[in-house]
Amino acid sequence: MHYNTLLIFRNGPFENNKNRDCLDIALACSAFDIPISLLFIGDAVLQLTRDLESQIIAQKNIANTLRALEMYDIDKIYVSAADLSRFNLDESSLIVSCNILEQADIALLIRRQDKVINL
Amino acid sequence: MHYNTLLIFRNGPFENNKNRDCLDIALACSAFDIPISLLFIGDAVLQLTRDLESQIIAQKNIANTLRALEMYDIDKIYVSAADLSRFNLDESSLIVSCNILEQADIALLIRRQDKVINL
Amino acid sequence: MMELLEYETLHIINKNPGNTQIYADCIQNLLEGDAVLLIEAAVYASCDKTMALYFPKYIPLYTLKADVDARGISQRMSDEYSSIDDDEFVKLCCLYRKSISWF
Amino acid sequence: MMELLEYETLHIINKNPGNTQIYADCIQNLLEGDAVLLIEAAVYASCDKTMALYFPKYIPLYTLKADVDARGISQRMSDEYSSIDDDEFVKLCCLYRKSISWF
Amino acid sequence: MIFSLLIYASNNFTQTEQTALRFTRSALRQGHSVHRVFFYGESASSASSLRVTMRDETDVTEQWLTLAAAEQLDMVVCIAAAVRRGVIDKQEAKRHKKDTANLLAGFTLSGLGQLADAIIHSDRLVTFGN
Amino acid sequence: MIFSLLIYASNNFTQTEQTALRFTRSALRQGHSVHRVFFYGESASSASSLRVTMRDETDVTEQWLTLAAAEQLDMVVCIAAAVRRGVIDKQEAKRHKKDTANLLAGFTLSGLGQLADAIIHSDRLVTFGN
Repeated sequence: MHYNTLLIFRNGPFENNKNRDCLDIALACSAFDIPISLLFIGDAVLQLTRDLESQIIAQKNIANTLRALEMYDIDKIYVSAADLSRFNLDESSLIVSCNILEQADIALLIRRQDKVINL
Repeated sequence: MHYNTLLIFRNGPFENNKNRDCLDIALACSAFDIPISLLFIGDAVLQLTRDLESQIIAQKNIANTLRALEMYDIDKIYVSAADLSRFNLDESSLIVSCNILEQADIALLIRRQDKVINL
Repeated sequence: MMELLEYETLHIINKNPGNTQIYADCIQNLLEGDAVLLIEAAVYASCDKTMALYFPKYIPLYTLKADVDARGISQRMSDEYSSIDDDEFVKLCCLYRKSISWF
Repeated sequence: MMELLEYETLHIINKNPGNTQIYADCIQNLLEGDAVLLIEAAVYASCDKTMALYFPKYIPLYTLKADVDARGISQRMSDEYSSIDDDEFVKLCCLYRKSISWF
Repeated sequence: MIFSLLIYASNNFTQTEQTALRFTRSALRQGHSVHRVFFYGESASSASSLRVTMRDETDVTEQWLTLAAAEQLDMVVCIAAAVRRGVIDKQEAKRHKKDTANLLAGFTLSGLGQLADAIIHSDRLVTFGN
Repeated sequence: MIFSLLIYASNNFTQTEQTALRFTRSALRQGHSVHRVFFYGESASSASSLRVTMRDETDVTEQWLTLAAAEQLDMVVCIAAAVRRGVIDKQEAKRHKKDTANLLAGFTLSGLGQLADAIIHSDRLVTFGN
């Protein structure tokens, strides 16, 4: 079987549970040695920014889990360049080190996968 | 207290339970003699068309409830003219008799209300 | 002739600006005397300069402070918006004759 | 150089065309060799002549027959789309190397 | 002023109930009264006694119950929405031949008439949904 | 071919599970195998034994159970998603000190490892969500 797996994050922080649920899938896949990549597009790029203060609205912050991804050897994290610039963000605004991709490369990243989960 | 109440329907048929839930509110309000109006905008105008075949996808059809509204003296049913024409529909395509409103009149209808429920 | 009231409908939006249909539905139904309050994910709309242009100039625009702060965007909010706390949210609901939630 | 395969990704959309962000996200990532299948509320997109123009010409477009029939729109579907039944849906999933669901 | 709240949100949108809770607290703090909080649609599942909140998360239902106890809040869950989602009191358990009930004490199951009543008896109806 | 399904949809979107069910039936009818159906997120609530389906509605969960029994389908509900929504088996009831369990027989609670396993052991993973 082929199982290079991509997890696509598309939702803004605190919007719903999808980013957290997707991140939990990432951790489980990693424990099973599935080669995974994480892609953040649209509002999900905001999930990676430093200045989220989840306690103000009594929501769970997944920043700690995101920061811990490296420990799980999850280092293929990709972010849409277009969406970063749409929100006036750059690499220095992000809490994890990411590969910033132009749209054409995002499409190629998706093509390379065997399985895609896109919550 | 003032309680002229408007229920706004915005969802297409079978999309989720919102139209059904909103219709159940209408029936309950009517039983309590609350003066209510129903407004169908956007994809919800499709909910009023004749040619839905819910059994094909094992979903509940609320057409019978819509047809029964008259029996409950719910006759203030308004539909967006712009959305009807967007789907190439007219009054003859609909299963209930409606007042077809231009956008400016929809805004005035909303203004006249004391309470609005917009699922 | 419709009676002119000063504080009519408070429109509350809680979806992010990517939900264009919701914003269009709300904006189309704004009349003078109405106001718009952005809460939860909708506060991101306040960072978007072009978004503010879609709202008629005569409509007061508010954001809910807790949501702005939680998302760390208070510095990026357009000038058109005033940030209000929970108590002011309740006060707006009292001031305006009714509210409509768009979600 | 990327290996050219004939049947790559089947993109499955199930939201109505009012969800513009979802369609944009999907369309931006279409490459030659991909296909699009509209199911559930997404079949309404097939009635929208302008919508078909957004999809690249080289992308095969499908609708799920049960959803088209349930919504009574088989007569209004644009020529660009082929309507398929559940068995053909499964066959498409076998034919294409992987699927992505956009919701 | 007399407020009533209509809550209509999936559990997947955890912020909605939290916003509604803050609104309710603020209204009460300012001396307003809250006639009723009506849980409809997916929000009915909040009233299940079998839910478990993770250690690192806020249990918004517990916060509702605390506030309701302190302020005599009337928290009504739509009965049709509830039974459809497996939230039932003893009476519904009996009616539908289920061997257990799981409605949290502090919530009441009732019909949409309670929402209609809230529309009639409140100055303002504010919806928190998703 | 070996399929696995990921189901991730709120109960408010009743069509999603129905589409997934039709897909599964068709795949099996065509001689494919279905390695696992994994219920995640809001879909976990489908596995509650306390849910009641109205007379004029289709009970999609019952249809899943019938199909699963006939075809030895492995229907796994994500344990974290389930306990958060008040769907628990006997073991979880004990662990969280709840006096009753409500997981429908025919479903198994397990971790996301079962989804990872499905990714590894299936030719195709198809997601039905909302």
